[in-house]
Amino acid sequence: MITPEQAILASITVPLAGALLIALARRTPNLREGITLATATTLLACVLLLLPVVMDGARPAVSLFAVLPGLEIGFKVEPLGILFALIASGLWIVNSLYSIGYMRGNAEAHQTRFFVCFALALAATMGIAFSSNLFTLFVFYELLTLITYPLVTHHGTEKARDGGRVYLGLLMGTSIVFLLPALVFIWYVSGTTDFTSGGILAGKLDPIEIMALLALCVFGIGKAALMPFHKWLPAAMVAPTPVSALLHAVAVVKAGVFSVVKVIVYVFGIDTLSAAGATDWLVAVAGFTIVAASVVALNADNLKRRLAYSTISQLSYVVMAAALLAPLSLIGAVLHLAAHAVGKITLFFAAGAIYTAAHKTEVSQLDGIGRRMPWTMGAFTIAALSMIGLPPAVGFVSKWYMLSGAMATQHWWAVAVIAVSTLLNAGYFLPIIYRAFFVAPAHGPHDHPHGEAPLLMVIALTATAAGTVLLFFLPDVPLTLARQMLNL
Amino acid sequence: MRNDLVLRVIAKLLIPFILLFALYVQFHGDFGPGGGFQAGVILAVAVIFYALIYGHVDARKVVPEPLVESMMALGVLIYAGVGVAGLLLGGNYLDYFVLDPNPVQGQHRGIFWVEVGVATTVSGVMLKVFYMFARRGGGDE
Amino acid sequence: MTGLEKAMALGGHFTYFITIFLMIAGLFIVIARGNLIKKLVGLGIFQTSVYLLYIAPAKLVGGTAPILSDAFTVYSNPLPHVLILTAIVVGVATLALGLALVVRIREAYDSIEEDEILDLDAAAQPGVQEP
Amino acid sequence: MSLASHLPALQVVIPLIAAPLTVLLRRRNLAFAVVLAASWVALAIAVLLWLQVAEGGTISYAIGSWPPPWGIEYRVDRLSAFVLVLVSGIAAIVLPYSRASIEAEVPPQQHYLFYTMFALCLTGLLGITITGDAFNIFVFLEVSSLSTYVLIALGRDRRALLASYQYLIMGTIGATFIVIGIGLLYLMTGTLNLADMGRRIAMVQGTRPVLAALAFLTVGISLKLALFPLHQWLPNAYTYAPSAVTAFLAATATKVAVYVLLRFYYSVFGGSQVFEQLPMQEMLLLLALAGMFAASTVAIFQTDLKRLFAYSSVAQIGYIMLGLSFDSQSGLTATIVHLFNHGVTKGAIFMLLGGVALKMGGTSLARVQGLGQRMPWTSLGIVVCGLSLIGVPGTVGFVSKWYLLLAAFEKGQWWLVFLIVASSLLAVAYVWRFVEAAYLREPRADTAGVGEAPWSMRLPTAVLVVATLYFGLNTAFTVGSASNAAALLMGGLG
Repeated sequence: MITPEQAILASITVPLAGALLIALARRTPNLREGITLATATTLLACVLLLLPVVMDGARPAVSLFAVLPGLEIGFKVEPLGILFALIASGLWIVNSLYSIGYMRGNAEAHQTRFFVCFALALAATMGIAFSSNLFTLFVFYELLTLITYPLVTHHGTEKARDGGRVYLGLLMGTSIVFLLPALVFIWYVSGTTDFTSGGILAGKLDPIEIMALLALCVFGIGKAALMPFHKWLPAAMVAPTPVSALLHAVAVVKAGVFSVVKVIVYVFGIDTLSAAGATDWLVAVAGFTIVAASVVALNADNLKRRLAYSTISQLSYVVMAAALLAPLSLIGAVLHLAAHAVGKITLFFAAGAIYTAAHKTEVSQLDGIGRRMPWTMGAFTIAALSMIGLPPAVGFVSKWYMLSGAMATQHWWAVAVIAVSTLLNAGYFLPIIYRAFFVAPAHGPHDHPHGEAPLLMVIALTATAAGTVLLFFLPDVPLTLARQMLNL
Repeated sequence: MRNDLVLRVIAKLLIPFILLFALYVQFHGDFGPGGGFQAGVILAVAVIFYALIYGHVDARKVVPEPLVESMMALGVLIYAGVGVAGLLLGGNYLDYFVLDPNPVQGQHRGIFWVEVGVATTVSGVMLKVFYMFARRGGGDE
Repeated sequence: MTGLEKAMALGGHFTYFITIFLMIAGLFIVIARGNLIKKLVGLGIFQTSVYLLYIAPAKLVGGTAPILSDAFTVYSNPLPHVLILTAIVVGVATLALGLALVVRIREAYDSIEEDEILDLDAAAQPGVQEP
Repeated sequence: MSLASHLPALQVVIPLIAAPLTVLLRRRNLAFAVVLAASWVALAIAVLLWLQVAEGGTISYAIGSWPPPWGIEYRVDRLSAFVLVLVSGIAAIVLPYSRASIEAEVPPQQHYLFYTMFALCLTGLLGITITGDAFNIFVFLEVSSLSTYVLIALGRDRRALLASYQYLIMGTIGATFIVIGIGLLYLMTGTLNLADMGRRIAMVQGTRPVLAALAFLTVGISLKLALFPLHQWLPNAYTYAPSAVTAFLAATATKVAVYVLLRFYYSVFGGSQVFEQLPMQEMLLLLALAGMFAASTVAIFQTDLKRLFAYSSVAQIGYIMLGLSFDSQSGLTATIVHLFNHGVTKGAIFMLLGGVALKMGGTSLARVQGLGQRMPWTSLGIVVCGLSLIGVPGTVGFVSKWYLLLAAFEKGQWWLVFLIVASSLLAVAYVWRFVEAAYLREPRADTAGVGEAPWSMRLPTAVLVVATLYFGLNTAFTVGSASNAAALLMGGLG
């Protein structure tokens, strides 16, 4: 039986080893894809092994080595981390199934590179999830940016190059210009960057400094896509759809908001922040991002672009909920991490399935597509409900908690934002569903008969849609973990 | 110039004396002005003088280029060798005192060989520089 | 201090003025001349000024070379002389190398004017060369 | 065994003896073997010296048994031991690499000359580092410089000649400035021994000749270390020299010049004096920043990779000088550790580019299109080193940047923190020009069938690339040595 510590290391090394094996098996695609799936399953097993341990209250930790005195690469599994790891590793399996179908269905080039980078990205994600201090998190955060760059620029076209520039420039730029100084400053002030319950900065800085430092951290974590540093997300849309799904639902954006929550809870400490009143502006900025991104989404005709702006908006829910600093809203933030992940991946899967089967990318082309692709659009509908925050999808639960938190702390601005954005969400998702099911297909020149996408893709998107509903009825695991994070 | 009898005769007369003077400067360096640098240059001058009068092709026959290059290297080696000898005899690098039971004699011995090294290298370098430039431009006469 | 005394004090420093003049003259030639050989000449003058800077303060009026003898009691400081001997050798080596380079540059470009050479390079590979 | 006590002399003497031996042997294989052996022995000696110093403190060795301050003293302390390891280590790695590289770039009859000059250059650089005598520094400086001029002139392109000539002029002016500075110090203190000078300077502190000496030394050494705007010689020299030479020079020559500056500032003038009597701090800060931004910006617009990374070197020297301008423990640690880290990274990059030049027939961005397909390992190596230049965690560049930022925070200069990180973004820009050319463009048809460089080049290069990563994760040696050395300098003579 392997110990929790070994399981932690295994969760980093299994995807690494997987990447190596995938590279070695490049000549036999079936073996290569088999390895991908096997790696993903093994990774999930490792994480599941850790889950009961953490639920029981243990916090297994591994310390590898110190880069500088007091600055070490170390891992420690805590509730939020295990939840993130669970989401990422669980969805990787589904995403792999989907990717295989997508890559083969569209006869993409450089498939080995694609799967290798995917596995490496998961390794980096696990590193972020389990990091025991801000430095380790920073290291893996940067690695994740670099590893996903080849995925974003996968097509190698001029457009991909431009998208890659924005992607890398914004993510790397913000992390170097804002997060790195913040990291050095935190270390300079407190002599450590360890994630500690209650934070490590208590009593060491005055309110203004805390506010400035928080701004550096939150804007430095560009992956959270807070405005005005959100442009990379739509730019990264040039990537193949499975990558978009990974970026937008699983690894990258979640790594962003996960890091923000971690920094707020474990570096600054909720009490320190609320004493300094340092997060009011963040609530405002996040609220603005929610509404503004939704408005942009409303006007986007390209389906992936609409989904991208929806992501930006949904991410800011998490940031805003965390910035409210109320226990209920923080539980909502944690839950929304999971809720948005399963929901958004379903939506992207659906978008990719439509592209693969019907070669359609614009919302205006989707008239009547629900009749030809009932499974796909059915899954799309469930996920869209989750995004809007309607039962029976998990989005309802997370929004409920966030709203309760906002009301409990009497942040009426936040309440208003949630209300307005719910309307906006409905405004940009429901027309798609309406077109798909209730508008008769227009027989344009580009139209050709088609059915569902390849079977693997349909299985994948159905599974995640089912997950959305399942989490609505059984939100126990994320809820328990969220409560543990807050020591409730 | 090769056919200028006066120059050729005088050169033949002078060159031995130049060489002798070089040796004088070399060995007198211990006690008075002089030493390896000057001696080396004078030594080279003798050959350069020969080359001026008889052409550098002939000079190269007397003092071939590989020899010149070896001299450059050899001188440095002699110098460094003296230092190493000091090491081997139990002193520090370039320690002359240990070169002889009598420290003053050791100093003499050390500086003598060092100057030999210097003279060798300097004359080698001078000739090398001269040959390098002489080979170009006018072509082989 | 009277004017005369000032003049005397300045006069006593005349070696420094020569040194500084040579230094600046040499440096000026290096910078202002485009001819590669003339640049080397300037460099030589510049280096020579340093020899003076070292030697002049070391020389005592009436002092002799530091050779042990009962007849003399006033010696010049030998150390700067030795140092400058080394510096001269270094200077000669630099000059020789510089001239050798100029010879080869002339063989390669058929010119020893810096601006002409830069033009030739720029013409050979447009866009690559820069100031 | 008494041999251990003679290591300081042997450190210089062994490469010195190797140089004339190569001339006598003339055969290029023999010459290669001799210099290779010498450089490896030199590395072993440097490591032994480092260990000795770490254990027993500063070592003083009297050449010719004349006790200092009368005789020439070789002095190994924590700083010089560290630099010795860097210089001899790079030499030991570049030499095996150079064989195949110069085979392609230098005419065969000049091969032994390459090894001779390489040995002499190594002698000079090690000598500068180890000697405790001011004038001796000048002599070794010229030994290394003169051999460097020759090495650069060995380049295939005729522009190498002009590059070498320009470097000769600039280098000689720099060296002459240094001699003037040393001369003025000698006139005022009556000694040439650095440690002795440091003690006696208190008596003439603040006098005009001493200040003039400080100015001359600063300008002279800045020329040698290519501090912006005195860097004009560097891009051409690095671009047109044979690849192995560029790799060696980029990793060592400017670094040793920085060492000399540190030596004079802290061991002779005493850090506080330098920074109090003249506005050195402001000046160095300004020049360092100007260098970081101007050179990085110029680098972005280069079309040739060698030239691009040469300008990057100028920018990185800005970082090194920035640390110095803080005049603090963390600042100096940053300077010294970046000396090492940048040496390793840039050495690796230019070695990789040497392989590229050999196989692809050039290093222009247009030519290296699709390098990721033609030479996947080489291009991965360049990316890794590029990330180190940016300062991505896990590479050595990050460690240096960490200490620079820390030093800026200690001074309470927030604006400086953001300038430092902003200049990293420029590095992202120029590194990504390579990445896009190598990975996102299709290779040229005329490079079809091109593969990786020969193993004799790849192995040494791999060592340096791995070192770039290794010392980014395990900093016990680099940061340990650097902070010790910084403490030594800050504490005066120690």
